[in-house]
Amino acid sequence: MAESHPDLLWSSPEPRGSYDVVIVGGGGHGLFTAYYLAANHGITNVAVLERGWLGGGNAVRNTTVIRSNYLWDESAAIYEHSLKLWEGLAAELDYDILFDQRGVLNLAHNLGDAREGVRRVNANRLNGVDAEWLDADGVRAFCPVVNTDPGIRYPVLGATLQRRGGIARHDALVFAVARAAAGLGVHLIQGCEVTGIEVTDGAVRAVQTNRGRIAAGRVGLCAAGHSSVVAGLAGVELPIQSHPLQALVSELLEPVLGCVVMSNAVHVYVSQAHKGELVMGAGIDTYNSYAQRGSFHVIEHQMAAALELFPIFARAHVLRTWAGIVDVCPDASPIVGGTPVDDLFVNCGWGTGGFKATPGSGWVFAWTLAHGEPHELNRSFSLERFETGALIDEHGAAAVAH
Amino acid sequence: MRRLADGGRLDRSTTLAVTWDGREIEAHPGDTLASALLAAGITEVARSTVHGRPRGIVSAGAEEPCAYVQVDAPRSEPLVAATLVEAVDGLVAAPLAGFGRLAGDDLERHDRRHHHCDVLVVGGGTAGAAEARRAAAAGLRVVWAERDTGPLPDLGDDALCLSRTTAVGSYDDNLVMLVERVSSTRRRMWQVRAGEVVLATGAHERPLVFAGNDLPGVMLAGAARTYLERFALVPERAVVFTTNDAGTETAEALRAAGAAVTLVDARAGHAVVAAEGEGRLRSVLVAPIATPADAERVECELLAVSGGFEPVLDLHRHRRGGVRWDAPRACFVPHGTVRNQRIVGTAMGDGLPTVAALWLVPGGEERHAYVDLQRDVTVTDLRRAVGAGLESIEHVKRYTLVGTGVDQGRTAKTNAAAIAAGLLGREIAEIGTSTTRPPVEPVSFAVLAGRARGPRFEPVRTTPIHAWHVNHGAVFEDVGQWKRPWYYPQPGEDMDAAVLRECAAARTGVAMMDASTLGKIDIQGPDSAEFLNRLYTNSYDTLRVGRCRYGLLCRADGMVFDDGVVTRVAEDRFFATTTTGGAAAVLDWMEEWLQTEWPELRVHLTSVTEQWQTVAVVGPRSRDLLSSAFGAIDFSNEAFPFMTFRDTTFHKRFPARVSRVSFSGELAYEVSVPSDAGRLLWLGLWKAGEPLGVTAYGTETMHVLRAEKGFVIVGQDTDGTVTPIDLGMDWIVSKTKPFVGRRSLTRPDTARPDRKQLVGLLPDDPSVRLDEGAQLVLDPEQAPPVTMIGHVTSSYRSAALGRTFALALVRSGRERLGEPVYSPGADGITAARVVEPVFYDAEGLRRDG
Amino acid sequence: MLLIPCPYCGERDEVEFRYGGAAHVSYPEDASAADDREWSRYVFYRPNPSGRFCERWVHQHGCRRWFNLVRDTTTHEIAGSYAIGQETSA
Amino acid sequence: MTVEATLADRGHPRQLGLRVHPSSDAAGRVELLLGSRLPTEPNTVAGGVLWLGPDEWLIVDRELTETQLLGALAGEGAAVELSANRLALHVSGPGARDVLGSCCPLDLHPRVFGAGRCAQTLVAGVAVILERTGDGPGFRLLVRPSFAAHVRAWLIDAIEEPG
Repeated sequence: MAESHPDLLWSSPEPRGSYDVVIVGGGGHGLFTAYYLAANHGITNVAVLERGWLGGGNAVRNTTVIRSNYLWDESAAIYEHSLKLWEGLAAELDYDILFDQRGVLNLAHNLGDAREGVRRVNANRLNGVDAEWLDADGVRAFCPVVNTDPGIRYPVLGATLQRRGGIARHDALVFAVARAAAGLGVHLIQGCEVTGIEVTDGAVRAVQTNRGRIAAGRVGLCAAGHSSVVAGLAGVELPIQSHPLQALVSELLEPVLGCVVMSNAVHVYVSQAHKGELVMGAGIDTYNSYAQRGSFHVIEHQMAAALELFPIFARAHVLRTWAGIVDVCPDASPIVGGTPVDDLFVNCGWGTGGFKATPGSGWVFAWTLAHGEPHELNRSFSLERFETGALIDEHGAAAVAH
Repeated sequence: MRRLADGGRLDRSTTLAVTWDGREIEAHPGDTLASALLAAGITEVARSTVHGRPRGIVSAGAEEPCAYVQVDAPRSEPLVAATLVEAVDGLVAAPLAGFGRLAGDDLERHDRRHHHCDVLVVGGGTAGAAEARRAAAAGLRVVWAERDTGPLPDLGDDALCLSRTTAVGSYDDNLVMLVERVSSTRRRMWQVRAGEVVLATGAHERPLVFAGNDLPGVMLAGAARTYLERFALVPERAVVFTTNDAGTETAEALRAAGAAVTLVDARAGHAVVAAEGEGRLRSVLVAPIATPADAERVECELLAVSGGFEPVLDLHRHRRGGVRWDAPRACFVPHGTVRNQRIVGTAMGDGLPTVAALWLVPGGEERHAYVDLQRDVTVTDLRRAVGAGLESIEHVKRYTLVGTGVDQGRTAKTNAAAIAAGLLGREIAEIGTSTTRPPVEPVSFAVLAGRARGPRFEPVRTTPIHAWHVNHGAVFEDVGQWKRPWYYPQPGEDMDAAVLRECAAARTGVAMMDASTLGKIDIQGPDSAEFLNRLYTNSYDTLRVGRCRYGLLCRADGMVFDDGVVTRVAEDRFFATTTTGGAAAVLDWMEEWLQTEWPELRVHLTSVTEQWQTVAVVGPRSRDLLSSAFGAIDFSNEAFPFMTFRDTTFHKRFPARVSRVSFSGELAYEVSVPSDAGRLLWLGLWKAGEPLGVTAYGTETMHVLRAEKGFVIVGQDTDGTVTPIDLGMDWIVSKTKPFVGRRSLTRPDTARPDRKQLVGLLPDDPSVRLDEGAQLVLDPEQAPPVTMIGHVTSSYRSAALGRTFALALVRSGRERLGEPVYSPGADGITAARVVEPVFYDAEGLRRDG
Repeated sequence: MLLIPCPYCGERDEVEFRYGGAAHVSYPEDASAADDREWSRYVFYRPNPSGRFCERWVHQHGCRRWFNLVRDTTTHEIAGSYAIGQETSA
Repeated sequence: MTVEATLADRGHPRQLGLRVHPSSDAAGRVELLLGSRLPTEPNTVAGGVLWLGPDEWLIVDRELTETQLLGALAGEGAAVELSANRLALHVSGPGARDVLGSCCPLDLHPRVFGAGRCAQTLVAGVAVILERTGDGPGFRLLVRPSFAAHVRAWLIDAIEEPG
């Protein structure tokens, strides 16, 4: 499959002693932030510091569900902004990222789910986000392999459908945005662990790394599951908890599932990737962890639930299971903005649903780093909201907000 | 290859009917599908996924990179290694091109078994056998698992010895998953919690990379030997290409069995530069490694290759066990330990031969030199990846897909790392190897789901009165795990008609509902009132014995989380009800506060949800019904006022409690008896009500009745973002005592006057029912994004009002009373007017009947 | 799946327990006196270390007792458990 | 061939919940009333009294009432009538351990869970009180009534497992 990738991706420069902006974390959020700093704001003296390898965390461990049908206005705006970016990304980055708008179904299994689904569809439409409500017959017509037998334990009463939602190829996205950023002069520095953050007179001055001190005009933290640890280096506390989130993949199969199907009530979200494998996510493990692994019973329950909805999958095999570390916020919404330390900004808390947001997240975070204050789209996603109480609580909308 | 007249571990007295690609081939018990195919002279068994090249059988085991087939009978399975499929009568299989086919649900029985032991030994070889015997002899509880088919010796009552069993995953604290092939169609998954895990998983061989190395007929040397010794299969002419003594031994064994063998030993400076043939191997080019152009052609049908051996360390890797590069044996061996796990024998690297370090034979065409046969990754692909600037093996893996196939790149990874290291000018030890993940071998979804299918998937909770509901035509609603009667349509009625009838009965006559699913908590101890004071928004020290009080619970963030009625049974004893869905969460929440924050409080909590069954009796004639059922009680308003209770007996022997509470605004009672009498109670009340025309009602009617009175349903009119103040329930929020969540109500955002507030809505057209979930706007003509001011939480047709109505959360709602709002929907705009959320009997006159 | 040492019942499978997050986070003595910042710390902020972590669990489907556990969040290795109200012992 | 075990429904045994500090005077008064000591070793049974927690017991099939217990406690601790709160299922026979092993993660080996042992655990994902019965390989499960059908379905299914 190497043929589908270009001949040159990026080079690996030695770090300079100083950058205008240093981004900590070379995942999707960090890479897009760097790319848009260069592409939209002309700030190219930028380094992305990655402890391991680019995109080695959640960027390539997620199930690539892309949608924007969030309930609250603030969420719908930022995720819809992201989805619009996705729609132009292959052309903008000149890379086949296999973005495929095959539609995302969110199933409703009880009257509460259905009420919530209708509420979300109505809100989405008024926010300019495409959304439809399907009854059980509509679900069957759109996705015939979903078991719509009314006699199953959690029968399908209906679903929300976002036709513009879909999937993409995650590692291609990492390659694409990293290449684009590097092409604009951004330094991608791998194997570079931030071990300290220098704060003087209430402002950030530099980061200490295993490859030496790097001075920075502004620092943006995009460390996902490690956000608490990295922010802690600057004495900044975050209302974040890190948990394992497991996923699994089957062997390559002839086409069987043509859209993305999600069910919060029974913790299933699944799609069939372009190559042909079923990609499925499980529920979050309850305990805090940085181990990138979860417990077997979560997978076991996941399989039983999946077969309730998709009996056709019974004979498929699980080839691999794995886990990412998700940074979960109390209101299941991200934190994108300033910190009590001047010139230190944070982009975290995307929890279980960050992949879809990466272009939008990078776009607003780049704006924020360039201007030193939040863009209109991320103004509400501030740390201050935990003090004022102005939370953006997407729990009610989706217990597992993938 | 041909089958020798005798030899091998086969039962030749029996011939099995095996169908391959529509053609009958011969097999014997002891054969695998792979050996049967080789015996039948079939070398091409699959097409490669990307390049569409013919592929054959490379191994005799789980490391197989090529021979993935579709099995259609006796149990349909996509993409399984032919080397792992036991030949059975009626086996039907076919070649694949990398994509499996799903053939419907799998209703075969796949069982699950939990097991505990002191020692789990994985691997039935010499080292594993020694470990298992030693542990059993020491009186320990042993589990011994071997993936091969031969039975394991009996080690006594406390030993579980499982053949045909693969350990597929190792998890924290030594929980190991074993999959036992109980029969050709059934699997049993053992979940073994072991004090110690001993890995005796051996090693597997690795091929070499050269042009044309994917041709059918190119096989691992050890596999060639297995096919000879176990399956009595021998080639006419073979070339053995090796870097080590094991390959030399294979050459000798093949020769002894009558094959013409050419040995190409890399240690002597020679190599196979290329394999040739159309569709299958016909010849190889042999040359000195230093001068690959000086090649000599050797005809052969089999090329047996040994590049070295790799300890099988998947289970160790699942637990983040480390590895290090061992240069003499050219493989990764264990490094460091995993708690309570040991590795023994060849899995440690013990006894593995030293090898000449060779991966890629120079001189051949790199685009035909396959590193990963499963994913069709060639040396050219690796070169492109490195050329693109990639330095991490993980990036190379994602760029090329090397090691991501069904086989998890078992035979490909070390070669890939070594070749990439060469291209990068670095050491293989620096490059490392990507980790393996569970499961070790693919496990089907059905096997993982086990018996948790269909009726056993998740509990269906019902009350003892359930059969009555079913017999009376109830339509059920899922509330958590409970099935609750939603409404009881009579012949010819739709839901609207049934609900209007049930509502009318409750408002004008008498109606009954099964309320048994409400959560119930017994609260005892001298500090009970203080405890409830700290949790509920209102006070309980002021509640007199014998009386009931409605209460709200908030989380620490000030948002409403549950509600119910609290009854003071005695000075130091209370009884609290919760919502059906919130029952477990509320008890857990109370225990958490009690045990972790206020251990000094002398309070004990007990769930009595299922001790008591409860029937709600509602309507102006409910007093008549209950007077007839419980003659000993004076039901007059004076003797039995609202929000009080009476204890009595039912059927003379069951304790019963009658509470005068109302969730409908009507005169109403709730009667509770021990659950073993619940059905009798329902039948008894029904009988008492029949002369009064009693009607059964479900949750929908209950919802309509409460909404007419403006009573909220937590979870429907709230969504975790709503405070008691937002609901207009200031009257229940104490200003004088602290309670959990109170501080949150004075945060800047929660104290804002323009929050969303609960209001009533009356659609302009009284026949139009707003959708629950409809969004509300002030300007229906605005272009998106439209400013939304709230949404409809509950919406019904009302028999009592003779029209539709709704409850909604609306920004600054209480300031908008009388104002119009609009709901733009798919079918047009619905106009409505904001009103007080109490639609019926605002004066509360009906409560006393 | 973790094997969790309940201080009362001994080692049991994780499925019998419910997680309670960081240990030693007390409800403010006088919540009404806390300013918005202090109150937000209590409601929303919890330690989230990489490494040794004192956390709470409840033996939900067993003896229903809450207790504290010392566990490493990078290895999942459990050092020990101790009663609510006690200082870290492990 | 199926597993050698039988499942029997035993209705609602008499059950009383008891909460009291084990070293308190009240505990002594309860023991006097019971005529036997409260088991203090976790997960054990003595005289029909099951240890459920460090200050919690379930008194099964004893001729006692909630009122009597409350009287003995005299305000220290708690007593709750729970006879209808759970019903009893018995699994017995040589294969009883295998049957439970299909859906219960607990170690039920006789050396670990022999006569006199009880535990609160999960069976088929449902909370139950499990008790080893008598000397033979048998178990009593106390299950909340609404979950009994589910647990029963799993146990019957396990009994029907072919060898």
